[in-house]
Amino acid sequence: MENLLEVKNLKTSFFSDGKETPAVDGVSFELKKGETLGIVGESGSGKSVTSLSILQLIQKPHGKIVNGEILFKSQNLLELNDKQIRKIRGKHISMIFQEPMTSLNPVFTVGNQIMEVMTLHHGVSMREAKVQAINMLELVGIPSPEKRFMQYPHQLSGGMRQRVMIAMALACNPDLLIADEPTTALDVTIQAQILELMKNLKKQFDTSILLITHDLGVVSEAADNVAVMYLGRIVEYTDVDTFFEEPKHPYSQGLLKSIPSLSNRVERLTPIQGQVPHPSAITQGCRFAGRCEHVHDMCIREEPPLMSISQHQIRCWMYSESWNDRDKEDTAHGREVAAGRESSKVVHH
Amino acid sequence: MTFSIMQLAPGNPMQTMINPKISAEEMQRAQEKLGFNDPLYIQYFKWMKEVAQGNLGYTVKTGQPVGKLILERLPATLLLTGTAFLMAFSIGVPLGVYSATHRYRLPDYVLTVFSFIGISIPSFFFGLGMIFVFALKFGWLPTSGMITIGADHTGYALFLDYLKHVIMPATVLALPTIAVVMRFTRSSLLEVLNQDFIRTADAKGLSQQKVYLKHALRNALIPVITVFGLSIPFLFGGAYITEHIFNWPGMGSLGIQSIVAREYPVIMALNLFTSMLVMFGNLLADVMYAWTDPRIRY
Amino acid sequence: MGEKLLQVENLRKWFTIEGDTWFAKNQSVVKAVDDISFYINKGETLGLVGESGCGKSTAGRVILQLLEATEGEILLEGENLAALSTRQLKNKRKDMQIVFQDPYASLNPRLKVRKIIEEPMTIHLKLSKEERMEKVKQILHDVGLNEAYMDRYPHEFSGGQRQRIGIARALAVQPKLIIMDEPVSALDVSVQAQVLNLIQDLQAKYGLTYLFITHNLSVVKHISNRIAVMYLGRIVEIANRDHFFEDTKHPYSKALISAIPEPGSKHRRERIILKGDLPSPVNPPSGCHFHTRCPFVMERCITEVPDLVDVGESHFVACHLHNE
Amino acid sequence: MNGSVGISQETVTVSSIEKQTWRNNASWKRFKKNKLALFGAFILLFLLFVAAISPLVAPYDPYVSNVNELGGYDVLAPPSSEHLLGTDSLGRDMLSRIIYGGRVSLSVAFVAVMIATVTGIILGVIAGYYGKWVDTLIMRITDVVICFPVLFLAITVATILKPSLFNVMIIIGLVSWTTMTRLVRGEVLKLREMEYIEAAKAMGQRNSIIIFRHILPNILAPIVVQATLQTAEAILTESALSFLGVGVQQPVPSWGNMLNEATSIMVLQFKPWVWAPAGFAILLTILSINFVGDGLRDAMDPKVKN
Amino acid sequence: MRKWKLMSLIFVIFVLLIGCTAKESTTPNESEKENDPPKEEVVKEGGTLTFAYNSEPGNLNPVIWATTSDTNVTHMVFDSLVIPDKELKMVGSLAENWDVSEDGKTYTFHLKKDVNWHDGQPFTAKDVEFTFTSLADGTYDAGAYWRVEPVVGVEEYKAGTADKVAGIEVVDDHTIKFTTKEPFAPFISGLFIGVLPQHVLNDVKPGEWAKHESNRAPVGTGPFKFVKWETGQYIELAANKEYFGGSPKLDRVFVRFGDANTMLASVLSKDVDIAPVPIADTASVQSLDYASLVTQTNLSVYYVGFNSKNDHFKDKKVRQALAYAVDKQSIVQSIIGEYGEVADDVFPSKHWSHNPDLPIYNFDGSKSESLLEEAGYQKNSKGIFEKEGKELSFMMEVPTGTKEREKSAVLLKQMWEKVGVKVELRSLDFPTLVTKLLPKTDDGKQREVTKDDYEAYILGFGIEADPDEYRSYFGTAYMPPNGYNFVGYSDPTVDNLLEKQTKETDFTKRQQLIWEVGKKLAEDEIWIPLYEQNSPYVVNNRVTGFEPDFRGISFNSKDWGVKE
Repeated sequence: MENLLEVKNLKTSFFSDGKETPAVDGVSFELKKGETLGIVGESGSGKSVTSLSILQLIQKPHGKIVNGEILFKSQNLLELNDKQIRKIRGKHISMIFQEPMTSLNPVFTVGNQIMEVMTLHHGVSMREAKVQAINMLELVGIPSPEKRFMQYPHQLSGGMRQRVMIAMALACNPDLLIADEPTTALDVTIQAQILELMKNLKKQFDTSILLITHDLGVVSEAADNVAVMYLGRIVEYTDVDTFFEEPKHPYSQGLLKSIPSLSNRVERLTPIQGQVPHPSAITQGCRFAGRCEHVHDMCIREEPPLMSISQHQIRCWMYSESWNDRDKEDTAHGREVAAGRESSKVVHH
Repeated sequence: MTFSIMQLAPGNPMQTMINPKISAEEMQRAQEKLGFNDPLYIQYFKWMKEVAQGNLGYTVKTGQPVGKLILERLPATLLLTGTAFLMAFSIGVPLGVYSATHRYRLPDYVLTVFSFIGISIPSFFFGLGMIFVFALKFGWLPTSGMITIGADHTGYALFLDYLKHVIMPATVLALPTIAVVMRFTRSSLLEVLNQDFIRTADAKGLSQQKVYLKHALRNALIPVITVFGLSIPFLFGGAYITEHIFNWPGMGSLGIQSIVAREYPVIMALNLFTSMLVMFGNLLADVMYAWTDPRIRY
Repeated sequence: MGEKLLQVENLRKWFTIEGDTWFAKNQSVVKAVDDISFYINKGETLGLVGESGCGKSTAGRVILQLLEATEGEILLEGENLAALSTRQLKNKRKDMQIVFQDPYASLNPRLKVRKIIEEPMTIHLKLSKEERMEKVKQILHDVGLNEAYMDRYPHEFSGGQRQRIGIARALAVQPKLIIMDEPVSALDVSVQAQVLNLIQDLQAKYGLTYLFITHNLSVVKHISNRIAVMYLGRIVEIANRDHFFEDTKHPYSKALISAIPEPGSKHRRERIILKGDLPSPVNPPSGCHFHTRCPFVMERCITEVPDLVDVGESHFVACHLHNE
Repeated sequence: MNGSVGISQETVTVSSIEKQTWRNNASWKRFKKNKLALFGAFILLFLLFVAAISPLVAPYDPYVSNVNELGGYDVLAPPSSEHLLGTDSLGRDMLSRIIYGGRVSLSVAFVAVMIATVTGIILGVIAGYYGKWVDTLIMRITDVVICFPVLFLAITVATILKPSLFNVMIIIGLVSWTTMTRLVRGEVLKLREMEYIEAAKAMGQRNSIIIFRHILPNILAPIVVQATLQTAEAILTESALSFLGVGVQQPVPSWGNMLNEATSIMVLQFKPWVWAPAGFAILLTILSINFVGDGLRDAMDPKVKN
Repeated sequence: MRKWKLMSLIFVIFVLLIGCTAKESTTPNESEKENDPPKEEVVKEGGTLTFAYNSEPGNLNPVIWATTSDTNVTHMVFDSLVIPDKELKMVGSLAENWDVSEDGKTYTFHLKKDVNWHDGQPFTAKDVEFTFTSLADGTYDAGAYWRVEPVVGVEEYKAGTADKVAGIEVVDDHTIKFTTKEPFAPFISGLFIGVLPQHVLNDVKPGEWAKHESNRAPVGTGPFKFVKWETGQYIELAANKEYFGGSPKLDRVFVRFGDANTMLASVLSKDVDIAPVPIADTASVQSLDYASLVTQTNLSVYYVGFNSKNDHFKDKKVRQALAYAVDKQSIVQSIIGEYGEVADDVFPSKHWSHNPDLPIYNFDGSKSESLLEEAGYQKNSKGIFEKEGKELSFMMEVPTGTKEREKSAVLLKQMWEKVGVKVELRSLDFPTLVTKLLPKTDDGKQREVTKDDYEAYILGFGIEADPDEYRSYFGTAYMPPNGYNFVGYSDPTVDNLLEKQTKETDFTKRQQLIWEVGKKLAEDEIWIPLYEQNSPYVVNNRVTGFEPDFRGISFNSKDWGVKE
């Protein structure tokens, strides 16, 4: 099947005081029609920046897409001017955000905000737009949509607002929906409702979804493929089943072990040691080296490329051939160096 | 409150007239009649009682009813402060928007410096400068007053006459507020532009202009309404000096005259009036709030 | 185990909200905590779970006497806290401490770490400066922080480290009870595990008793001995951890468990998706608060408040289904 | 429990991905980047310096009328090599008076703002921290006072207190505390919800210590900014009071009462040296203070990101 | 909170409504508008003139607390029975002439005939009787009672025991007789006050006049009729063509009021023809080619007064020393220029009471110092004179309001400090100074001045017409609370002279008595006279006949005209 979206070697940086801090660095992935790709990562991994880069919603003037291609239906979005990209937004690609509380404009009615997209992109009349908007509200499971249509965002609960956001995003029946942490701010029972809703709508509209989340559970529920990001890089990229059955990257493994599980309780969790360092602290070698338990000299010397192994794409020397030839003693040494490098770099900021 | 402040002041209106031909006894009697020798709380109580009955009292020296005196002055002050108010917002807001949308570029810097000068310049000084330039040098505008004396305009001509007279004092009065409104609109708009729903609007594909003017501005104006409320006492206060300079026949010039003459009843009534006008303005600001911000409902 | 450290009896905390409109004053009452009773044994962890607005954090603050209870008793080692004088209460505060959710808001940005940890000591312990310093070092070591960092300011630390400092502050006066108010919710997954381990280790080392407040059932399962579930101000179920998960009684608890997305659970469990939103605590539904969303709602649920009854082995549940 | 007593010990690295608090020198960095603010700070320091050493730099005694060759007073002399800025209507050297006037104007503003700030902090903290009826009472009073235009109050109070240097300070201070009170109260209310305040309460800390240790240091930034901006306002108010003849009194020079000499259309037109120096000094000072204040606001406001 | 606001809103509306219902028409003569002549008349007859004054009149009833801004207008609208001439001799105005009886107690006034009020009613002796009887009314308390005080029967009428003042007697429609209790030289000058229309005010008690609407829309007999009063802006007057003294040249006069500086600006923009000029601005105004300066002489003297209870000032030598230290010439030169002159007498030099032969204190620093040494003072290490360890230092109270006076105070300080006397200045407004000069007890009664009430002050004092006014300032019997002798001056000779002159009806003899007083006061120097100051006005050159003097600026308004 043809790729709906293809991101190639994307690099987005933030500039302050003339200093460049790359938030997304050389990220590539693709998304087919009707597919859901989950991008997982902790804070600072660059997952949100990736999603914002696609529609060029990075905050100017500090954020800037430095490099790469974003091919949407084979058209490079980065080559479009402001006017053209605005025609794509909301019509072909739409977004929903983490905070349903703040993502809706407080001074306009819900209906007004949904109709706005419709009249904008489909040029329908106000009356027609109203009918459609109410339909949309009903579709996303909002009870008494006629009443809600007239209400302001503050009169709705968080879950309702997220439904409104979804209705707005799907109003023009886009090809791609980018959902940036759509359930994070919601209560567990509401989160379940929204996930369910998204799954159903995806089937109904045949929309592709780019799902950004830090919650591995959500990915497991909703995604077909998973990309794990760490410090601006994709470190592991595979389909969801493979990922959960057989996570390969030490970071992915660490993440899964860190999470207390409902189904099989362990007395003690095994966390990944240390903290996520600042992106500027790492100039060389594997970005995870400082926290990796398998770290080796070579990890510090050189950053591993994204390697393909069967279903997987992994950025780790462990899966390269040279790993087996490694000098075992260097592992311990490597760990020391990595830790030292990290702390010395970061303390003087 | 004003009452007690004024009572602390040494001297009373009778004593501003020191005339060898008036015996001390006579003065004493006049004071007693006016109640200046009563204990403070009795004076205050009497005053409150009168106010409650709609009687603001009489001026000490000339015995005119204070309420009438103030009401005569009220329209002039309202005309002046109202014009200044309109100017402040109709000029301040667009400039603020312009400044915010041209952030960190030349127009923004120019407007920033302008706004600081607007805040910094003493009004009496600015007023004199205006008179000097526009009235004397160019002769475009009258130096002072509210209408052309003896012209007896009516209708449209009268309106133009008012306009000609009000424009300078209103500008002087409005200048600091224009500056403040501008700064406030600018920062408020910038703050709103950082908010999530602006990103939502962008993500919808709305044009830049529509994002700014529909989604951002309406929200940005909500905090500006605070300035709306705060500017009212400021304008009324500023009216004292401005009216004085431009000989504007309003409550401000009356106030200054009254303070000089120790006309307590006038001063107290003026205070009562201004504070009520301010309250009224604040109330209006509240209504405006509710009108612009659906989250507030009364 | 077995000795009760904390007993909460019929605790109520109602807030009055003065909705002052132009023409009328209407008071509405938020029953944030509405008649809850539970106990915590010495050395154990009670997990208090619930969604936002269920009153779990309020309960924690009322227990600590940061908020005044509307009704009910809080007994710490048998002593009713509400009956204590200000002075006695101040002394009693030594025995109970709190750790907060937000690692940024819970540390005074203007104080050095040393000062932050020292503060409770200066109030409750009569120690010399040197002794305090020693103790600060000891505690920093306990929570896994290098003592060299005690002269730094909070902003120089990451979220996880700040949370450790918060825990250190709570430990400073060797309290008997620590109320953990969502201590790991704001942390990234990998750091969350570190802090959870620390919390467990400290409990083992000092024999601490925890009231662990969270919305995250997985965390609760991991860390608690017993679990209490709150819904709109009321406790709907309390049980031992294993009982609770193996034999969940209350429909809300069931829904809560099933709503959690599990990473990698291949066979997707049958999920119970609750209808509708959480009702507002301002005007909670009549009868059983849960009846508006309950899949098993019966007529009596609408009118009658179910009691919290023991269904065996200290498994309490407040549901008419289990309350014949 | 598995009986493990090993406390998990991890490598401590101090991460730099943090929220920036104002204590960070990031504030200073941001301030430095603001050219206008730097310019303002420079001018202000210069003015303060000149004011501080005014006896050393003033060429003449600002209180003594100079005598011309005819034996009379050298009044309203235009600028010359002898009197760089000319003389005033009593023959006193303008330059010297400007220099001394700066001393007076700046200290009036400073003391007045101190009064307003201290009052504002005390009332604001009490209202914000203790809440309930105390709050209601204080805020009602503030509401009422705020309803009266500042200038009106100032004039009214000025007529009561008799003009003197100290009273001018008091007057300006007394009429401008409301803004500070509201600001402080608002900040305290925000801060009161912070968890570290709750933590201090939970550990049984005394209210006074909570206020001085946990609250005040953390609301210093907005207070400093507000005080800076109010200083500018105070200078303006002083000049307005002088304009109405109730400000700083002769023979003490202040920029306000020097400008007061220029309140004549004739002087404005024909004798610019009488008003221009004082007018320029006031404008420059207030401009500088406002630049600095605005720069501080941006630099200290955590909401404004780079 | 919101409820509170709502209530205030209702309150505001309530008050405004009450205010509106209370509002009445203020312009009774609106029909006059139609008589307006077209603008820019080139003829010399008629025309419009605008003059400005610094403050708005309080009211236009001449017997109610008259101030200069009031009399500027009332002199145009009202006439008085008598009026002082240039030499300050009283001449008739509404009175054609009058006779004084042999014993000097009875004055018989023969009034002008064919005089009409502006509303057409005839003016008669009844109006005169009404005016002066009203001043004696028990309810009247607006500052002019002293004018009728010497009249027989006034006290009885005031007390209510008589229903008419015995000493005021209408002989016929055009003749009226006043009888005083004793011969009283100043009596005739006291009659220089506007006569009121009986038919307008008859039904109103004098105590209520202050509130009467005629105060803001007066009816008089004068050369100009009142047209309208725009509050805060101007008063419009129109010529009274039937004026008994001859029709005024002008058709209309506008009296504007406002800040001196603003009014000056209006002169520059030619909206105003005549306005007072601050002395500091005279030099600049002189350069205008379309306007000139006209000076109004004043009968006033600025002086420094000393509290004689003060330890330093008890000694005449100290006061004299301080007088010698003052360079009056320099003060006049640098502050007042040609609009004033040095004063050596407490009596104004233009007035007949001024004695040309007085002790004069010419500026002499060394004499000042030697006098202080004579008085027992020695310079201390700081260069300041002291006696018995007490430095010669004092606080001088300086009332605000007159720039020239404030500036003189600054110069005085410099001058005194030069000889070794420490002086502090304290600015305060006039009413506050009055509380120091006329102190009160806590319960509001006036009391004696003590040495702590004040030390020295600077003020101006002027004569309206008769020098008898000085009696209350220097007579021993007139120390507060009984009068205005707040310096506490007490000298039996002066007391005697002051009492004697009131009964002396022979002008030359009376003048001699007063000259004696002046001489004695100059010796004792309890007041140091500084300077006399005149008032410059800027007058557009198109104006003719503007000749202000001590009687005011508008007493000859009927002779004003405009060219072009």
